[in-house]
Amino acid sequence: MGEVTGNPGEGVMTPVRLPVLLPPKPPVEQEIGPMIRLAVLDDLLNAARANSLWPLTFGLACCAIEMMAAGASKYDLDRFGAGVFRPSPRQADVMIFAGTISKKMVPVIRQLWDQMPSPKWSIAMGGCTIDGGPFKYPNQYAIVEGADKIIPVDVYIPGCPPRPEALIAGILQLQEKIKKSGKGHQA
Amino acid sequence: MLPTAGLDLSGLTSSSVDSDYAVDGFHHRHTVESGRIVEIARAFCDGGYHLEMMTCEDRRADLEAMRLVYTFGRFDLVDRHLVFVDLVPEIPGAEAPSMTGVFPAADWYEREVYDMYGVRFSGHPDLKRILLPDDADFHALLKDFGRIEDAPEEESGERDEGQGA
Amino acid sequence: MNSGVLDTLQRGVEEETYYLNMGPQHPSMHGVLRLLLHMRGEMVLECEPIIGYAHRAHEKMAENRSYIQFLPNTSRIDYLSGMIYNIAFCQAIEKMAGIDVPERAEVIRVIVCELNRIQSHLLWFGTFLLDIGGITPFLYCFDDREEILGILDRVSGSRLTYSYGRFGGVTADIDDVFISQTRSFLDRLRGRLPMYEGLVTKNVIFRDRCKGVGVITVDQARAYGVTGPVLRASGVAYDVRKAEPYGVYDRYDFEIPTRTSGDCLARYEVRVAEMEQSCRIIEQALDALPEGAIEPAKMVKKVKSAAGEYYFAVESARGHFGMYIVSDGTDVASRIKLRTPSFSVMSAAPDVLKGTMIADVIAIVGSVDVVLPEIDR
Amino acid sequence: MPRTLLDIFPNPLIAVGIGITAVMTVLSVNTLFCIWFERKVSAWIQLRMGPMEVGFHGTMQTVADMVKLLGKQLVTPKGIDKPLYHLAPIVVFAPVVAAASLMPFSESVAITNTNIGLVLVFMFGGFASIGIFMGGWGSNNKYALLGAMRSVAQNISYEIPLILSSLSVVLLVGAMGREFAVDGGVIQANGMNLAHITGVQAQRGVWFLLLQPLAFIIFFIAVLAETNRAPFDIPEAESELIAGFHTEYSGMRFGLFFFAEFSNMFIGAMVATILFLGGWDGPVLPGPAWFFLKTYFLVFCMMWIRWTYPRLRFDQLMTFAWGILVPLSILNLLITAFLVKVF
Repeated sequence: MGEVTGNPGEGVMTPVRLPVLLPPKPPVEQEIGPMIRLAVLDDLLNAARANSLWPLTFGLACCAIEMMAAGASKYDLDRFGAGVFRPSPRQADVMIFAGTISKKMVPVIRQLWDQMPSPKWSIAMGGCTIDGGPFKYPNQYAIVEGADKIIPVDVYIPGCPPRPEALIAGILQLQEKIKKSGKGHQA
Repeated sequence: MLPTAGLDLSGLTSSSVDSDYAVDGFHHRHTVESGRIVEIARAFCDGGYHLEMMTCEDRRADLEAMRLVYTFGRFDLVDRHLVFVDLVPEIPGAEAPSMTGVFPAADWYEREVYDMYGVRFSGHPDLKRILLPDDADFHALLKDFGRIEDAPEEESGERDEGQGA
Repeated sequence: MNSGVLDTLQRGVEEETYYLNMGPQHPSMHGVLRLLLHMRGEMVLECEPIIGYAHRAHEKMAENRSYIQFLPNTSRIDYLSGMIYNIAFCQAIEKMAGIDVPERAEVIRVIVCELNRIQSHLLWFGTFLLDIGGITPFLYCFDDREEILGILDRVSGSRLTYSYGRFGGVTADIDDVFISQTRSFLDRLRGRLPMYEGLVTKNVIFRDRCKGVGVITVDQARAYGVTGPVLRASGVAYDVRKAEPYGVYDRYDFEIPTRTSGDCLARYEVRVAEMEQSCRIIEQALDALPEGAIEPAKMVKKVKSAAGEYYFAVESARGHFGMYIVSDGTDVASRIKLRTPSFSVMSAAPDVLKGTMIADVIAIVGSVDVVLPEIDR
Repeated sequence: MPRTLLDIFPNPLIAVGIGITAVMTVLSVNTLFCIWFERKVSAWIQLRMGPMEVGFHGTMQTVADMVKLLGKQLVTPKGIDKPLYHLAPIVVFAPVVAAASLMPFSESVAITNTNIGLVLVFMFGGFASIGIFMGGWGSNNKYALLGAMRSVAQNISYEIPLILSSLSVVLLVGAMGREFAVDGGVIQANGMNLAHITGVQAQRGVWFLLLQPLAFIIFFIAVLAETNRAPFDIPEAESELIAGFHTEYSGMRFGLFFFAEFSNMFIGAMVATILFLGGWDGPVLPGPAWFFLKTYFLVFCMMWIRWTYPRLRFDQLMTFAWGILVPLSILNLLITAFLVKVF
């Protein structure tokens, strides 16, 4: 087996753009007086959820290849507990939109999203799922310009396609978001 | 002229010319009447050719026709025939006989042409949309559909606000 | 040996049939392919592929954008051989508009295209094994593949969707580091191929799953216009690189690997042999790398061509990829038709999948190596 | 011979309580460990690192997974067969606990010790396929149904070589170990008694692996198939049937299936250890340590196989069982019987 001289990625200035973290949704004000919060249990549950994000095996286009690369040896999503790709939506926690969403695909995606049990999250990976990306042009008839037009999205990862590092950064951002969820009440 | 072993197109085409392969990639160009599509397909099939590609052009603006384009090629030697079939445009699309009986490959190509241009192929076993959703009410590649000039003004700034935070 | 069991399954006393919908979200449907299977027990009676879930209107965009604006689209049609598609579009435009390409650029194009082909075959190797249940080879292949992506990333700035070609050349020159990385990658791959041989090719279960499964005959291939490794596995030595040499492919000495059985195993063997042939081409190209410019002196900003129809074909990792371009003399194409190899292969699916078992369906779809956005465009 | 909890505690309720608690604890900890271990083993085989971030080298990863599964919504799909759908995880899971309580893991103390231990283990093992079938049938999902059908066909087919190959061990026990001294008295060695099987091997100083290598191989393959492990994982073949029989199960119901799968694997390895590897027999280290070492070695082998081989096709799997394993195990049994009679 030959050794590779020189690091293949060396000298490339491809910055990994950090995903945009949306602020947690404002809590619904409830008029039920003082509430005893099981803070420790909540934190434990949140930590467990954050560290065990099973993505749905669901590739749409180019980004799916980078999603696979993120799960493979060099990047290894499994390190963060997010490497268990479940093919059945019933067992998945996070839906990663990896690729262009065509209009024909919309009902399928809605159904898959509805089949996933709560609590569930979604990551919009790549330009197409943010606003149509390279396929956005006036009078585009085939694609949906943005995953958030179909279902709520938690983390956006720009790129075409985003590098695996960016996907990992996106998952870490989602973990942060999950760990902070529910904290709104305490303020 | 390159060898066209076993290919006999005599009497089937309206016009046949040799083409310069080095310039445009075709060896022969033919124009065929729409009624002869199946016969010419049979001739190419018997001659050992396969249907390399099939598509359509919306030439209503300059030729006043929907032009079907077939290319036939061979695996064993380089000999590419370009066949034009000009159809009388109707609204929508046009009407043409199907080639599926000779080349099964035409099945999906014809469905695609129907999907994108609205050309109906008589004799096709299952002519329905292939790429667009079944309930689509347009034929996407017609020149008068989806022109950039007709696009509504884009809603501006709405998304940028959301991401500014 | 299994015919007895198969017969029993087939005969079955008054068994009921049912429809099974596979995809668009299914782990082995390579993206968003959907197969509607009419089944009896485990047997497939009829199969109807339903496509279009990845339709992205490439051809409409081509009519709305100038040639150079369409260039970034090309590598997204088939994202696994994006480099080949990207360069092919450049070559088609060059042929159409009569643009000369410096020799060094031509050779660089061959090198990056062949690297891209190896990358695509490696990914296919992994996912095919994944489809028939072997998970580990998938990760080994991705490990090798990362090396190529690193090399191409360094020269083109992208891992997957390259815009490396320009009308008349390429965007960036290659340097000594690129050459040494490529050479060491070739050594590494040659060292790894025997390992795959032992892990996969000689594996009894693998051979049992592939041998005699999903046979595509030469007649079927011709009827459906099937090309690429699938056709070569059926015994026809048709490769656009040899039949209609484009670029500088006529300079290099390589073989077209063929098999005659046309089954999954033959397709597997053909692709593995092709990786070795691509290595040979890259080595020859690296050995005889000419010096000089990589772009024409004057950058082509506006494509000028005579009105008319043009056709240009290349051999992508999946087969004959043709572009039919209708020019009206302006900078925007009147029509670009993309003749993609996976479309033809997939249109043969109903014929091939009939009468197989559900596990074979997965193996066959995996072995023909389709890329869905390429089918749907 | 090991004493049972019933011998130690005069009140049977206390004995049963302790027994169930112990088994559940061991099985839970074992499942958590095995899943982590499997992910690590697969990662090592695949040039990866596996879980790293949750706890030291990801040791808390499976705990996080389980807690998360506990906190997930339990989706009940439309159109299911309610009793079957809800009962299935329990039916899959309960026999595992029962089977685990039969294992004689030490020469001194065991939870139970019956003279029909081997029969009971196979019986409880057979329950699993009923549970899987209930789950697949009740889910109102074609993939689940296909998985269930495959599972039943596979389990029934592979139970035959499984039992036939272990019968040759039973014959040997009857032939080799005439009697044991227990609490001053003397009892006849019983080939169906798991403790006696181990005892004979320890007494004679020879593991049945050496006397019955063919039976061991057949038994091990059949165990792989019985526990739905690759290359026989066709009931839940991920690339074909989404997730097979548990496609429609979410949250902890799915967790129970997972739990049962790994426990089944563990029990299969334990039975193989008892039958062929001498159970607790071994120098220096205490008996239970040897017992679990051997068991985990077999578990590791199962994982190794899973991450190396592709999956068989359904008809090949059946042909392999009926065409190769069954005749071989019958032949092996006949030869053993002949030799036992002669010598």
